[in-house]
Amino acid sequence: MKSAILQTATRYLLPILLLFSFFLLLRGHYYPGGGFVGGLVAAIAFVLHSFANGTANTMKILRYKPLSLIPIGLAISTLSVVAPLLFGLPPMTGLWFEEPIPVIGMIGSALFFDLGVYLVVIGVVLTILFTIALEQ
Amino acid sequence: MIDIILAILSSIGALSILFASIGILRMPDFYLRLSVTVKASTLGVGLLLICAAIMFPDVSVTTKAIAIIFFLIITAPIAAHMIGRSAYFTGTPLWKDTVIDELAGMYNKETHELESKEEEAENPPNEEPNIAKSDEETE
Amino acid sequence: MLFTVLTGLITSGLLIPFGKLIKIKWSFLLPLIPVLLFIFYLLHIPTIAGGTNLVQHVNWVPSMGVNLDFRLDGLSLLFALLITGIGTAIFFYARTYLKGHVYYDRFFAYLLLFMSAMLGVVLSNNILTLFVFWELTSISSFFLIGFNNDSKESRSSALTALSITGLGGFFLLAGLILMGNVAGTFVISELFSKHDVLLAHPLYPLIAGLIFIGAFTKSAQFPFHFWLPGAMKAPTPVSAYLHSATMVKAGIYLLARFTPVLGGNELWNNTLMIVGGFTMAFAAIHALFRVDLKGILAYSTISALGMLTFLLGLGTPEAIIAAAVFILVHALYKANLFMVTGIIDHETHTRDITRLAGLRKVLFPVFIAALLAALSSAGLPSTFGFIGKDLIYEATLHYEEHWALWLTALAIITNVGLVAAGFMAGLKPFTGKLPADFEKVHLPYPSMWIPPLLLGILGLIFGLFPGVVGDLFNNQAANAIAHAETGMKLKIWHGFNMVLLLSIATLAVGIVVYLVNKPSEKKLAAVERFNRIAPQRVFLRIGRSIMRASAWYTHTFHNGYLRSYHIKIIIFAELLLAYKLWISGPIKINWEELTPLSWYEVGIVAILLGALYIIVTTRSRLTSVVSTSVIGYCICLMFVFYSAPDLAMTQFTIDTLTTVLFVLVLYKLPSFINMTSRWIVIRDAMVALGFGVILSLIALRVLQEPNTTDVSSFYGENSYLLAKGKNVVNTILVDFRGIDTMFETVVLSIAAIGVYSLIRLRLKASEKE
Amino acid sequence: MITLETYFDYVILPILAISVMMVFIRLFKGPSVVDRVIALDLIITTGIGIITVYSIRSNQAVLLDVAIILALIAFLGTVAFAYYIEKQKDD
Amino acid sequence: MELLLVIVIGLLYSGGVYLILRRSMVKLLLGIMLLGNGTNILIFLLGKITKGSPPVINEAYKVFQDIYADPIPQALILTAIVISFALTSFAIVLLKRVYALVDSDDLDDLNTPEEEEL
Amino acid sequence: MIDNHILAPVFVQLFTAIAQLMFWRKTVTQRFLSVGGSIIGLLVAIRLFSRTQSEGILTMNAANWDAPFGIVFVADTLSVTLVLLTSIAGVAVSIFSSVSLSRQRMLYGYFPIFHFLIMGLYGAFLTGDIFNLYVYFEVIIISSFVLMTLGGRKAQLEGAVKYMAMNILASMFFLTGIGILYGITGSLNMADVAMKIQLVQNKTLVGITSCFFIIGFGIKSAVFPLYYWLPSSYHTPPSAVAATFGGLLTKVGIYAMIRVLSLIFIPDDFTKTLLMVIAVLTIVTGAFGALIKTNVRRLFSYLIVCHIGFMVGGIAMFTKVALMGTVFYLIHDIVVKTTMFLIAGLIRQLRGTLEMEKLGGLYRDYPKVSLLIAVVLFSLVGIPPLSGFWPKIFLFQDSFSQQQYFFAAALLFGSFVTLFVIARMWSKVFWKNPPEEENVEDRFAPMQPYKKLLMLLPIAFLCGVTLYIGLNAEAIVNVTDKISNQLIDNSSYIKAVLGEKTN
Amino acid sequence: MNLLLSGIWVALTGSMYYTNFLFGFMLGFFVLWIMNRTETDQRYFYRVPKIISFIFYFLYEVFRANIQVAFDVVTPKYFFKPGIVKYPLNASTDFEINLLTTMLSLTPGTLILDISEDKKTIYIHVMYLTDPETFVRQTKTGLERRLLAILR
Ligand code: NA
Ligand code: NA
Repeated sequence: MKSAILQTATRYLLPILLLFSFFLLLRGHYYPGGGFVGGLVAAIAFVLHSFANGTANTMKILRYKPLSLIPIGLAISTLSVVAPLLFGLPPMTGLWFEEPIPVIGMIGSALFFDLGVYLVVIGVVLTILFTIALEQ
Repeated sequence: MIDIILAILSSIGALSILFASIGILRMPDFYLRLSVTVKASTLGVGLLLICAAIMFPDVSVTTKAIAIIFFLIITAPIAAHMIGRSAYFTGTPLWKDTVIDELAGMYNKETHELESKEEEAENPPNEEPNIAKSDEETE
Repeated sequence: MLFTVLTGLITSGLLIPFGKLIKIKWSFLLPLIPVLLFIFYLLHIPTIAGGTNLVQHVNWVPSMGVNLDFRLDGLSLLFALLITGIGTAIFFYARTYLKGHVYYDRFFAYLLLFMSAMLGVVLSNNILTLFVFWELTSISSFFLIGFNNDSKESRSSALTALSITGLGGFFLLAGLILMGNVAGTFVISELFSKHDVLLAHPLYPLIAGLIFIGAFTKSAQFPFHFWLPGAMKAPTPVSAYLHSATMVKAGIYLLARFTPVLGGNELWNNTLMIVGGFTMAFAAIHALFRVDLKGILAYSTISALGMLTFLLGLGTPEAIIAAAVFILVHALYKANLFMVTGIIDHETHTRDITRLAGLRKVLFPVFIAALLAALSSAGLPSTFGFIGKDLIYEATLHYEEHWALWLTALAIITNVGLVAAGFMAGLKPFTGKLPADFEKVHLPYPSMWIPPLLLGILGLIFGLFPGVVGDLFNNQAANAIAHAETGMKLKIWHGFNMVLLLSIATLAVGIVVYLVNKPSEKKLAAVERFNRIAPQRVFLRIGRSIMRASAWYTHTFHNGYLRSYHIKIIIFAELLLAYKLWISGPIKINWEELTPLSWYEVGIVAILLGALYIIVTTRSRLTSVVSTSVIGYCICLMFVFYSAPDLAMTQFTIDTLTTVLFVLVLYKLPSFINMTSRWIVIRDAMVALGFGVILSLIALRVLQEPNTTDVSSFYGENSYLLAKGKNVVNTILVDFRGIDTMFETVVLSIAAIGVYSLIRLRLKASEKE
Repeated sequence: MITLETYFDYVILPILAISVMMVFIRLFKGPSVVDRVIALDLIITTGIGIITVYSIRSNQAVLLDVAIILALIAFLGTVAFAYYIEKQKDD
Repeated sequence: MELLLVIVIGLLYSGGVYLILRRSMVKLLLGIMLLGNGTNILIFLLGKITKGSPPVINEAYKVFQDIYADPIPQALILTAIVISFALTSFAIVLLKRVYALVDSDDLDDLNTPEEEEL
Repeated sequence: MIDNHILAPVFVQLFTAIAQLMFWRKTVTQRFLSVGGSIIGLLVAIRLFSRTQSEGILTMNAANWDAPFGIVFVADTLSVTLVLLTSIAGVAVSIFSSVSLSRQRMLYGYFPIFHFLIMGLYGAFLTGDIFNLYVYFEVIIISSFVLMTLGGRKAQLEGAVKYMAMNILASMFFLTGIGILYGITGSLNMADVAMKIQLVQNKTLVGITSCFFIIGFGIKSAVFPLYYWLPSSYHTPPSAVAATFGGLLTKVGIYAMIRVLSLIFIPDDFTKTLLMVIAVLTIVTGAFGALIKTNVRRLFSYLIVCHIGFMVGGIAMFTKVALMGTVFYLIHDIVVKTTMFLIAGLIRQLRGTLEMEKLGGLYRDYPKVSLLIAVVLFSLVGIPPLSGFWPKIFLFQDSFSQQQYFFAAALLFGSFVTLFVIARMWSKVFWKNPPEEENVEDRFAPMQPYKKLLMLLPIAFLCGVTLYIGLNAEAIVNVTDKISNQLIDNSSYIKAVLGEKTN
Repeated sequence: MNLLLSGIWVALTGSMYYTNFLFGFMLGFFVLWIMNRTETDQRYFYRVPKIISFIFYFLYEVFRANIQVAFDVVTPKYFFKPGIVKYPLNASTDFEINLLTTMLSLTPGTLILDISEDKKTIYIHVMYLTDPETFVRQTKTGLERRLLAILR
């Protein structure tokens, strides 16, 4: 089943949702949001795309299997967790750049951590849903 | 002054949502309910959001409110279309006083594809079960 | 002394994996171990006879008071010599007996293991170390009884023996620990001084009882005796060694060892007397009906063990000396008879005494050995057995007046049985006419018949020079049991007295019984009819009922229905929590502290509950999914009302995704059908409501507690200043409690991989498991 | 004098609450799943309204972020339902 | 309002328990989800709900100026929600697989492991 | 002592798992990574163990926030001992899996999940924060779900449904308990909670809260009447998986129970009685079940239940000696139960079945392997001087001094039934000749020698460990003594976490 | 489209700094890069203002629709004569069709049920239907023409 209307709409909605998910990710430290919700929204964007265009097509856009996002995300967040050990600090300690960066604000290990979470969440949700969808 | 404008806007908004809810309760068939709710709720929520935009002096709130309205306008018809067509496809009955159903028999049962010309349709109209279907669970 | 124990253990440990490497021709080295150990202990005789005890202490688990404490006194030495001496004989004997057997190496490994364990038991000066070795004897016995593991009887006998001795073992452990607790030490030599403390303690009966069970099971006392005849499924050297001469005497050793600690008390003495007395008479009579040589020997062994228990129960110096002597006497002749039986079995392939006759013609040296044993067992004057018997009557006769007669009568019955049984085993196969099919029977290697002959001759020598024997070890053994100077000299001749008369009478009656009694399968069958009430059957029946009960119990509780598990868990929780709530008293609600109610909240809650109602009652799957979403969205709104935007966002997105998932997966399933009866529905509803009510009440209770918020206010104050975040929830998630989040993503990842593999992976039939 | 706050509290929010409850009656009644789905959709839309009003009322613009999320992804649920109601018919 | 939440908690737990006592696998799943929701609201309620501001520090300030909701229960529930999602999605798929194998939604039919030799 | 490297074992496993995920579908690489990671984990665990032995309780404030504001990790002797044992079991199972498991399962993520599971266990043992503990519990259960269902056939999946449902129920109780605990104390740091809970006026509320934890952990540790998931599922997964489960999972429940009871809810008389009743009934339940089961792994499953009762009984008495018994038993049980399920896997490899009636002849065909197995079996039974013997002494001792004669009787009964069923199993599986009509499918004989070795090596290794525990009991007793002291007097733990503030 | 996305980004973040816009632009570019691997239609770039004005036109229409429906809903008698009408499209691009359908769905009494595979026909559920042909004609000359005029 395909709907031309949905397909067309998805073309605008996919980038909007992705944008929104970045937005949620980046501002999480200051406002409601964060890696989790961001990741979920990004995943939902792709899920929507798969509803409109078929999972196979969405997989083509993604190019890589969503499963491969999981180790990448985990590695990013784990590295940001253990990085402080190099400075003799306990794991998870927030490390911050001295100067704030425009737009994003302060960049610290927390952001990388959140980025890892974001990627993991996308990978997880898409893996789950696409695996099921492709089986049908 | 602003207060009065806000009161009016919010009242209209709230009322249209109320009408939408009455509509969804009262309308005799699914398609009419759908038809009513999409419009009324979008308007109602939109008005309430405009209230919010006015209330908060912040630019960010205004832009947020506009964004929400924008998203609602994009998504509500799509949702309605999706659920409406699947309702039709699964044989959700039309109201008894429905004047005409030009969609009847236009679906290709095999592929779920919708034909635009009547002669290409595979199912003759007399086999169309949609209307006859009783008002029951379509699980 | 430690090395004597370890030698065997280590050799055995090496033999099991590497036994196959040892060629048969090197196997003559194996008996050297018991020989050397025997010599080692022989060399200690003078020291011990002089009244000195050897003590050795090696730390093992000092913090538990369990150490490798060894102590060599008269009793230990007696047993150590028995173990190593008879061990020597058995090792030589078994080498030939089992020649060519595939598990030759393993057999000796087990035998060595056993020997060391047994040495450990008798040498240990620590009750827990003693127990360690005690259990090792059970285990090695298990392996030896089941040595012919192809045979079903062997296996089941091994299992029975292990069950009974194992059960006794655990009782013993409990008893030993309790005794240690009460006395405050696990060291046996220190326990002697706690005698009064222990006897005065209210738990004394429990201690004694537990230790009794341990000893009685091991020493095959009624009603635990039945494993021993079964144990005769073991190869004959094993029967000779473990089940007559040594292991079964471990129980006797234990009783003897603890007599100075726990004895001297009516409970102790009477129990031993009653149990021992009954066992000895019961088994002696039983022995007369057996047709299997080993069966006869088994029952006569039980009888002898009963006798020993009985003597220990009498507790008089005479009785103790009698016991000390009888241990030696019995070991010598019984091991001998078993080895003879083994030879007969080996050569004629039968042990049926109704078939065996006239073997003296073909197995003459064996006959001599058997004869010596039979005479010793019969207690013919000038044999060592005579001295034993003598002492027994001495003991019973000198017991308290009004008991003496009864006890002596019991002893006579037993001895008559034993005389007859000894003759049946030792004479019957050799007398009479040699059946034709036994004519080709020939004498085995000398290594098989020399050991029994030696033992027989030893019995004769001991009988002739009892004083030497007595001075050398029995006296000290008796002293050790009595924990005092018993000061009795063994004599061959006490002059004409009551005792002698009784001995002769016993012998005469015994011979008569032997001549008259013609055991046959028929008679055996007649006796077997009483088996219905025999302990073995009773135990079996108890065992069966336990099995039935466990089957019922297990299937009742674990019946395969998830909902029944759930309801049990929930009801358990309800009972527990309801009780706790009940005792916590009434709940007061402080209305003023509650936040005010508003309409929209009521509305949202009403919808939530309505949706809940739909879920519970609907028969449409998709409807219930829709309603679940509604609940999620209502909760999302409540999070908004209570200032939790992050939660609301997450709840909403997750809820939407869950809905999508549900819809993706479940659309194919049929709708719910009403599968349970009305009553069950009502019951479940009650249980469910009860749980909800309890949770609500608990929540109310908790609400009354004043809250402490120093942690959350710390977050509020420092979120931005220290953690550079203004959204405190997010700051908690990525900083304060970031580790939680880290592993939460791991949970998500695992779930995703799980889903992926659950759907994708299909194993081929060949890859099952 | 009725302030805007009290007006919101005692007029607008109750109206919205009543609306949601009425929609819920439709959800309760059905009769078909599609009816329930659109009822759910309307509940969420109304929820956006409620959040908006509540954020005005409590002066918390932050809460509008939740409304954005609702507006953006609520229809995914409806799409999913629609998609599979149709597919279910197929099997 | 606390009382209302108390009732909600009670009924969510009740509903959850009732559903896990049913024979249907889907109901089991729904029951688990309800129990999860009930637990979340319980944590939320017992963490002392506040109708103040969200635990987000105002842009202009560095610390809170007025009453704010306790952020800890929120963080806990957030974690719990995500974990429940992981468990639920796995459970849903497991149910699907079991359904495909057993061809029944009836939990009482899941007795192969009690009977079959493995 | 602050030590920032407490979590090293956790991160070793985490990185191993991540690396394996990056080498998705490269099974050879994954195998090497798994064994390598496990061994590194073991080395790290040994280092941690020896550090705590020399320096006392170590703590680490994650994210550098002082307790109780951040999540604190605490390495006291109990924790590191369990970490060490988990590592030992982990190495064994890792090696065993690398040869025994089908390649298909490895292709679909067996190894990463296995390492996640071990990681979760490490985390659960090391964390000092109750909610963090919950998170690790979830890591553990979700990975156990996945491992149980990986490539599952019908029966495995059906068992997994029950396993899952009841474990999630346990989580629910646990989480509810955490919610209430936070409600009454306002803290999640266990040491801090321990301090604050003393200030709670309504003591019965504390009791109610403790019930949630007892029920939650009770389900996890499979005590009566909450044990049902275990015999429904433990016999279903592949043996390598079952070994991890059998050795470690229920023990986490016991660990958590010990931790929570020793720190937060110091047992009152009611709790003690409750636990004692549970313990006795658990022993009886497990023993009864074990008596009637004819499948090796079902038998083992019920034995797990039975022996959990031993440990719970020790907790119920809650004296130093009893806790020494429990902890010693815990140490013993982890090693032995892991080995037992590996043995079950080996038997299956040898004979293709685990039904005792269809088995037999193993002693004849594989005498040395059989005797190796015998050592483990007797250790399980508690034949002295093997590892299972020593803890029973403590338990008996204390049950007598506490006058818990029912428990002593149950202990005796449980021990006896264990002895009986194991001896019966030995007789049926090893001694008896296999039934004629069964065509034995020996998948072990055709294996390459190095694979055979790899399959036996873990069993021999664990057997060595249990022998070490048994013969060098003094060392273990010293450790358990230390642990018991720390448990009975929790001030050292609290002080290590909260610093001098507590005074 | 990229500008539109940048605009949305600015709207979302709510701060009008040029850096923010630039960042939004970059993000939007990135997002488009991700999805444009299958996307070729780039013509939207010039239509942003028109779209926004159209949105306001819609709001008016929606408002009108609501009054009508409200009236019908609150009065006990139903005045409508519903029916499903086949409507041949003049609009050809996806975007045109999409806008038209959105508009039709939000305006009084009409709801798009489905669109045919060849995108030449849409099926509309109409609430106040007197005669299908009249309706089609009115819509063709009214809404669709106006829309296409804006778009083309
Ligand atoms: Na759990
Ligand atoms: Na376990």
